[in-house]
Amino acid sequence: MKTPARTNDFVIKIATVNGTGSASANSLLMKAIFRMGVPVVGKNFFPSNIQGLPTWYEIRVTRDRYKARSGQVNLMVAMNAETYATDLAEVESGGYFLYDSTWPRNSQLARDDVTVIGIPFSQMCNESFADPRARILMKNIGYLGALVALLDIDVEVIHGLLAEIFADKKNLVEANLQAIDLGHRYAREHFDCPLPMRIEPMSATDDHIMIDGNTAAALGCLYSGATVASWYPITPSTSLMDAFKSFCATYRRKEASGRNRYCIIQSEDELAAIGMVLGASWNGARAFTATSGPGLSLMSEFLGFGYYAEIPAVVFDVQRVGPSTGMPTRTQQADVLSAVYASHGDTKHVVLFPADPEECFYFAVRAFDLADRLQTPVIVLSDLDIGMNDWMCPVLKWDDAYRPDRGKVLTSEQLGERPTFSRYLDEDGDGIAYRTYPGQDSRGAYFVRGSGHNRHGLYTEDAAEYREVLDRLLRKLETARQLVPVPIIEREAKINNAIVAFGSSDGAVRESIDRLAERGVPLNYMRVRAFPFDDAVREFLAAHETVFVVEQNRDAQLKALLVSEAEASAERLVSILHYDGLPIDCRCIVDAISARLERGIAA
Amino acid sequence: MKTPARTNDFVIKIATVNGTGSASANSLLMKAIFRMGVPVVGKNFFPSNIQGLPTWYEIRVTRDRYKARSGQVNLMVAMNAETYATDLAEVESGGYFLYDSTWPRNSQLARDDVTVIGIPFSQMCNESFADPRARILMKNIGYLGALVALLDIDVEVIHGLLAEIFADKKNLVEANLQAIDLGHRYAREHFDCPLPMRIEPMSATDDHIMIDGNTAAALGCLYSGATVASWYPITPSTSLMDAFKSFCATYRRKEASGRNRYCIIQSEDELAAIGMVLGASWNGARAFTATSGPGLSLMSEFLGFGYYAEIPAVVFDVQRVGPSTGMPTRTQQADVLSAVYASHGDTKHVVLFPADPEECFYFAVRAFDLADRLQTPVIVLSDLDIGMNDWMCPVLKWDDAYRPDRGKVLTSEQLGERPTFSRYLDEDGDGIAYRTYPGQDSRGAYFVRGSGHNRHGLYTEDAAEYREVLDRLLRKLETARQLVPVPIIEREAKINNAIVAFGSSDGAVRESIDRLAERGVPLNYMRVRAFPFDDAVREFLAAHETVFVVEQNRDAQLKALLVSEAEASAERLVSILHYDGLPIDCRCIVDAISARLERGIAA
Amino acid sequence: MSYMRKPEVVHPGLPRNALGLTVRDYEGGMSTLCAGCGHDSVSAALITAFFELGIPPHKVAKLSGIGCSSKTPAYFLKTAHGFNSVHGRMPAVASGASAANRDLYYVGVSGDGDSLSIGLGGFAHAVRRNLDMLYVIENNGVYGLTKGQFSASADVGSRAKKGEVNQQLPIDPLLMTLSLGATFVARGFSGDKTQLVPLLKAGIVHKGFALIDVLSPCVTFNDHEDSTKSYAHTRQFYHPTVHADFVPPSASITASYDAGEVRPVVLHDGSRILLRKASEEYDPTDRCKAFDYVVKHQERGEVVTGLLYIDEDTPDFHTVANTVDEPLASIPYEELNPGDALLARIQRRYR
Amino acid sequence: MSYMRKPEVVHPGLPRNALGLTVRDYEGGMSTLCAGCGHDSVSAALITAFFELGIPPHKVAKLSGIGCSSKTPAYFLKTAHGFNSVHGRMPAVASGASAANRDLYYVGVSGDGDSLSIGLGGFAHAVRRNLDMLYVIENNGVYGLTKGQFSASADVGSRAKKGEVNQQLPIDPLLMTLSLGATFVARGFSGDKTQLVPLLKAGIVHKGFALIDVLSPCVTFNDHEDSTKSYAHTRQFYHPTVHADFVPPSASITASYDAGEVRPVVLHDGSRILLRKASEEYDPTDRCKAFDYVVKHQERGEVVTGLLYIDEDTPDFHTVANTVDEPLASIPYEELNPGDALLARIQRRYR
Ligand SMILES: Cc1ncc(C[n+]2csc(CCOP(=O)(O)OP(=O)(O)O)c2C)c(N)n1
Ligand SMILES: Cc1ncc(C[n+]2csc(CCOP(=O)(O)OP(=O)(O)O)c2C)c(N)n1
Ligand code: SF4
Ligand code: SF4
Ligand SMILES: [Mg+2]
Ligand SMILES: [Mg+2]
Repeated sequence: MKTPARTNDFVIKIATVNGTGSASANSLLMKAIFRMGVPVVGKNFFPSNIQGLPTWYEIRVTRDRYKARSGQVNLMVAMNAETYATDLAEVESGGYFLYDSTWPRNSQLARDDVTVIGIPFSQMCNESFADPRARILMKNIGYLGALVALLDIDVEVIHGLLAEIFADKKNLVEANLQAIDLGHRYAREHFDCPLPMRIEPMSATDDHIMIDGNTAAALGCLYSGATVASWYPITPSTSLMDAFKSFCATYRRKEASGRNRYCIIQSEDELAAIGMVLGASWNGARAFTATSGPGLSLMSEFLGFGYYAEIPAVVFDVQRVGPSTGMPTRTQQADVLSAVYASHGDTKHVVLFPADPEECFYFAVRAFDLADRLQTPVIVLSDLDIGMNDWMCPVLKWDDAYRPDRGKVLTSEQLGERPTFSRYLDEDGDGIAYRTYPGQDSRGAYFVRGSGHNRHGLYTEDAAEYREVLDRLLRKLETARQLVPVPIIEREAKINNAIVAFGSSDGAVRESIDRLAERGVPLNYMRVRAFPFDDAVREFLAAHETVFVVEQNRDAQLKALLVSEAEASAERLVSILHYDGLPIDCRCIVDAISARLERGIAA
Repeated sequence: MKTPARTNDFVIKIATVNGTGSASANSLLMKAIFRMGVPVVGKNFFPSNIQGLPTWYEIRVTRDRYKARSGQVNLMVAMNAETYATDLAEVESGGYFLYDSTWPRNSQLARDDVTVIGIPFSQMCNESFADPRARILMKNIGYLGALVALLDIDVEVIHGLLAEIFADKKNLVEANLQAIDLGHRYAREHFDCPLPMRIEPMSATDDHIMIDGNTAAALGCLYSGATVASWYPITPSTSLMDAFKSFCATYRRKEASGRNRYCIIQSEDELAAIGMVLGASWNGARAFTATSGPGLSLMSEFLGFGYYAEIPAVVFDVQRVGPSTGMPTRTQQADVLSAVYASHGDTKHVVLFPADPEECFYFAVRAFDLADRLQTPVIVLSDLDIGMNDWMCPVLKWDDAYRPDRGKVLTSEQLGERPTFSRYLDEDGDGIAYRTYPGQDSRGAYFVRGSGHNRHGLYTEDAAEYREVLDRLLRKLETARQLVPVPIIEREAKINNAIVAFGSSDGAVRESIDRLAERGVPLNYMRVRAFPFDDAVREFLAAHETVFVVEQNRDAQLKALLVSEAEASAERLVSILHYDGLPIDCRCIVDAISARLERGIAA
Repeated sequence: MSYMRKPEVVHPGLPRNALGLTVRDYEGGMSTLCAGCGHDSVSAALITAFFELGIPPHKVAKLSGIGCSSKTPAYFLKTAHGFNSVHGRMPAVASGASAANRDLYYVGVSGDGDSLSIGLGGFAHAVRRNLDMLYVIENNGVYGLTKGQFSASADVGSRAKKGEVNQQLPIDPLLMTLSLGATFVARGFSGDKTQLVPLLKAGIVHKGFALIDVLSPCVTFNDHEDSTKSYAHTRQFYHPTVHADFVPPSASITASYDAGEVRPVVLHDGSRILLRKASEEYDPTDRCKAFDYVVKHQERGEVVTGLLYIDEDTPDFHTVANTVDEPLASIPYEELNPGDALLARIQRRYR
Repeated sequence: MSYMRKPEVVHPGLPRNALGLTVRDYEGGMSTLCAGCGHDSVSAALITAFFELGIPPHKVAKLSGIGCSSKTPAYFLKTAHGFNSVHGRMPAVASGASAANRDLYYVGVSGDGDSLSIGLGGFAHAVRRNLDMLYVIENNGVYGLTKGQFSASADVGSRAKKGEVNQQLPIDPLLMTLSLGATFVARGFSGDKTQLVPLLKAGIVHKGFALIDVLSPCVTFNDHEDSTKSYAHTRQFYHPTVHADFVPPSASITASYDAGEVRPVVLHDGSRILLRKASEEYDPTDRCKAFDYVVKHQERGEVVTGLLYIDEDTPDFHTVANTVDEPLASIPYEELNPGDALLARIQRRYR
């Protein structure tokens, strides 16, 4: 059995039970590697309950800066006896299986091609700590200690991190250091440390942060000037509002009075949440909500109202696995069609597809500008993988010269200068009419309604008047097409085939393009970033022979949109679909494309 | 000015004010013509309020048995002074304008090419009736009387109808006869009766009825054995449930006890309505709801639940004009995408597209059979035009040998015979698993859930187990494809171009095919009747050079589905869209196709 | 309302309020409701109330759901912004609007269908939030706009126009909101403007959620014999309990009342409500007594009206939310932007 | 539950009920809730109640919404059919299910989030319908499953685990349902099985909507100091008002009570509830008194428990709907088909 040397290029997976405090040990481990300058990818697989079920954390160490899962596990830290069997099976040949040897291991748990490392974590912790809760918690720090030794992690970095985390609780630093030392010592004493699979300092993480997409989106909302938010808790979007709340509490409180320059409402349900956002936006505030699939379904009546009555709104849909309640703690990209077509009738929404936390930040700001400019709801389709996992991203930048684009809003003064005001009249030919805020001027008063209205905002059932407004809305969508983020295209003229993807599939797609290039299969790449589709999307699709459309859903939802809304020809689009709830990795893409192209050549 | 003789081929339009009782006069008029054996098409254009606004009723007399509006008006019965100007403008050259000459007419209300007929209806009624309400009501009967004379309608038929309608209120017959006589006499005394535009008895309506689609659908529900219904009132679906209620009260009451063999719940909202339907269906009853666009949006979360938990449900969506509240008393076909994709996640529904009341009846029954067989919600997409207008249809037939297809339901006995029962296991390879009803047998017990579940119905977050169920649902959709109503195809091999349409556009399309054939433009025709699309749909689309897709919506929703779900090539599909809220007539189709083909030839 | 510069012709003799406006300035568009509909009388009462309070129309935001009742904001204060939302969701829109701008007067008009069926949850939560708004339910026991189905406020034994007799328990908005801790609970009748106008004024000025359930007969679908929501039945069984006279801050009390008969309540802006009670022992600040009173009269078939409960102490939505006095929508971006430097600082924790 | 033919090993000494079943036959799957969660105790009490009542498990239908509480139907009566619906919509599903089959016992389990926020409207309307079901709210003042946000039942002044203090008025399901005319209103505590089991039995047998609000602490997110929904706080301020002993139809009353202390209520099937009141003047058949009692104790920070209100006279959903005795779902098609001949006859009116 030969273990290949895999410095800075391997995957650690930690299997524990939820509610036992392993999360902090795992993020400590990941941060330590990150601070050593080595790029990492972290994925948390947790159950939809609160305590007592199996949970896993995966850390990919990737000197090549890949952004996705590799699809392999090289070192399994198996702390949950219940899942030993499947955990062992998952380890790549030549890998390691670290487990708690306090209790005898089932003899069947063995593989010739995997090195099993036993360390009696529970026993050591029970001997060293008196408090029962501490015994459980410190076991996690114990395996961290062992990994520090086995992987050659810089102990100083760990110490530094502990000091920061427990800045307020110095006594905890002590206990943690002790637990680290237990694992560390045992490993050094019993095994050859470090393993061939180890960390070597790099400087590839300068100017980068580790942040999750929900936090980044919340920061975007803060910087965009949003003051009103309303939401009903739902996994995996809850942490977005939690983060916004905590940012606001710190950075949006008027110092003199201690009073809030924001208002966050935990509403009674999602129907109310979007209603509040529309009410606040109508009244001139930047307002948003965050939800996930079921919430989006419940919002659909109001989203159609927002579209037709032309009221801005920003909605973050952090997608989870559907249909229905589905798997709330697993990831998917399956709300594309419901977001674009949310609501009955001829309704089409502007939708943005961020690919990572960095884009969550910038797209949040962009979403508010677009919503205000276009006077319509804008849906930002993130997902659990982006929203709840920590991603390595370039440091976020802000330009203090930024001013919100509030769109076409008439002031009292401007109203005074014009002979008439018609709320839904296309004065500029771009499909966008002028609006007014309540409370400013009687001359700007109008009655917003979701029922048939004419260009003046007056009730109508007249066929031509009704149609005029509906046609203008189409023109507005044309304008939207020119304002939304353009696709990211990586293209060489001589390459005939391409991949199209969106959102969190980006990392896996880029990695698979590298892998396929190595095999002599060159591919161009386009990442779609918004609906409605820019002309560049059309052009790219038309220019390629075969386009592989990679999506994390079953029904090829982006492909459906590309053929129906970007007139792509269906025959040239080949779907690669991944929808089991785990973040996509490059293997399924590489395999599918290889298979297809081989078949193509054979045929 | 020459008035062409238009026996049995012209359009009468009656302009009144709503809440004045004109509806019964208008339907009396239409029925009289129908009973004279002459085919008619009736369309009611009414406002979304209760009293005091303009309303119109249009009757097309069509010896050629067309089913749509002609797009012309030949005789305007103008009883609403407020709309005189537009009403007069609408009359076709050579037509007639009948108005109430009690008050002097604005001199501008004149056209050289239209014959104006004044009859002092109000004055005559005021002189003849004492009761103020009767004066208003009888004015309507008065114009009916005038039309009887002008159009040569058989007075006996009118008498017969009155006798039937007022069977219980004999005294009203008298008053009505008197009013008829007033109008009749005045017309005969002052004008040349009949006009060149007149009714001549035919025998083209034998074995036909005049019925609206909502009533027909309600009859279908009655005959399908539905026992539970729940709904929240919304125009234009309300009359469906009203009709079901009244049929049940008469035909579903146990005679001995006076107790009901049905349960209709007016629920608190649409979310509850669909929830009740799912609860009742789960419990083994045939259950349904009826709604319109906004209700469908509100039902979307639960529809996804029904799809994923695999519970039958029948939903009638009687479409009105969207987006949002839109125009509740106008017609459109714009809920196609929201119906097919209702709910977040990878959800796709079985949807039926009836074209007229006759199909509403048969499709209602079919919908219950499909829902039970496929264990999934089935949405029947009707519209206001079909649902609320009286259409001439062949008499509905029932086969007493019919037995509901309740699908794969295991009895207690069957459960006893098998070693195991797994709720979501594909035993037969058709994607449909076996279900059990509550209350029967403990061995059939399982816990329905919208959260991740495996083939046994047990909770899971396992990637492979989750996927297994999702993949089976796709197989089930394949099975559905083979069970849903096939398209109606009228096709000659040598014709290269075709029209595709669905639902209430049928009549206008057929008429335009005749018109275009006359102009030397032959077209094949396919009417799609269900989603998912049958192979015949694919084949038809592939076989034609240019396919005109006629829809009553702005966003070409059927076309979007055809390209994304039937792999039709977008370049060969040309949309013809009509979406102003009035039922489509053949003119816009003929014009669009002529223009296009001329351009095609020119290019 | 789009506007055109067209000088409106105002009768010179029309009285003017403190702002110099006439009642014309508070009117709305032409009603499209049925002649005689109760809702039109409520619109008229609202016009009077706003006119007499001297509130600038553009400082009012009108909101509604869907129904005949919900159409009415088009028929008063045409120079105020309005928001005709979707069915049953007006309370949510009002909450968001209020969050964005606490400076406006919010008046929501709803129906018994809109508030007690599809909108019940949202309505209850607006009460719980003690949102500072006047919330009027134009209660006719039916869904007028969809042609007369029973609503959740239909009384047991009431007969529909088509003949059906209701057997389901009614939801009484007064009892329900009392159970939810509402701070202003009143009932009026569209046919009694003398009682209604001061109630509306008090509700507008009340700091917090002011519910006024207004019996507002539907002449077309629920005004026949055997309907308990008809004009005739309401007139007969209508039981004024607490009459509320509204006295603006500056005014002194001119009418003379017998001592003991009148109980003044001071509102947050210094206005007073003078409560004249029909019954000696009635206490409009005791929610249990109010509950008991409504139930007991209901059992006798009587409909109590007036300002049945008031509580000026419970903090309103913005007080609980601890928002600044300035409307959030008016804060300039410069004051909201935490700045580039801070962004860098915040991100240290993500290293 | 899929099943396999596997003979279950039953301890021979286990007591058997009238059906010959042991308590094992009423158990459910393994709970995945946190150790110590109040909800698990409620499941245990339900198991005991159904076992002791001797109801065949397959005659029970279990329903729920979404939340930790709503997961619990998986943890009792595994051989009964169950329906885990979407968030807040269980009352609708229960209504439809009951419409289809009036022969089953319906037990709905919900949470304070599920019933008092997103599901409030549906919950209220099920009460109004007097749907024949047992409706249990496992009330912990928080959204457990989404990690501890305040729910609408959080008391003013209660502190969240993260430190925030609630200032919004709580919705008390007892007060709300009393205001809606509920026919069975009770409160229990997951920590007091002696009180809870008879309440559950009475609720199961009651013909109509039986609400039992069960205080059921969330050990993970709401069991700390300064939480008013913790075990400790509930134990301290918990105020048993009316204890309900449940006596099945056949049994005779064996315990001896002081005269005047006990008030029997006969349920529709002949069972009796013997109400033992803590306070002499308390009258559990007077809804205004019940309302007053709950409010007054609440003001003192006390949580009254027991069967606070019962009304066996108001007709239930099926009585009002006038449905046949036979479950609608069991009527053979032959009896439902009006037949070809009739169809022809019906259509005459469309000629
Ligand atoms: C989601 C939705 N469901 C149903 C309707 C149809 N609808 C319009 S108004 C109304 C009821 C109105 O009743 P109420 O609020 O009492 O108003 P009223 O007309 O009696 O004044 C209904 C059910 C709708 N517009 N939207
Ligand atoms: C439509 C929808 N919105 C939000 C959620 C997320 N969610 C799941 S459970 C829950 C709250 C549960 O609270 P409660 O009913 O009190 O149950 P507990 O967990 O406290 O027992 C929420 C908000 C959801 N599943 N569906
Ligand atoms: S239908 Fe009734 S509620 Fe509607 S406008 Fe007419 S009278 Fe008023
Ligand atoms: S989180 Fe709370 S409610 Fe949920 S299982 Fe744990 S203790 Fe129970
Ligand atoms: Mg009403
Ligand atoms: Mg809870």
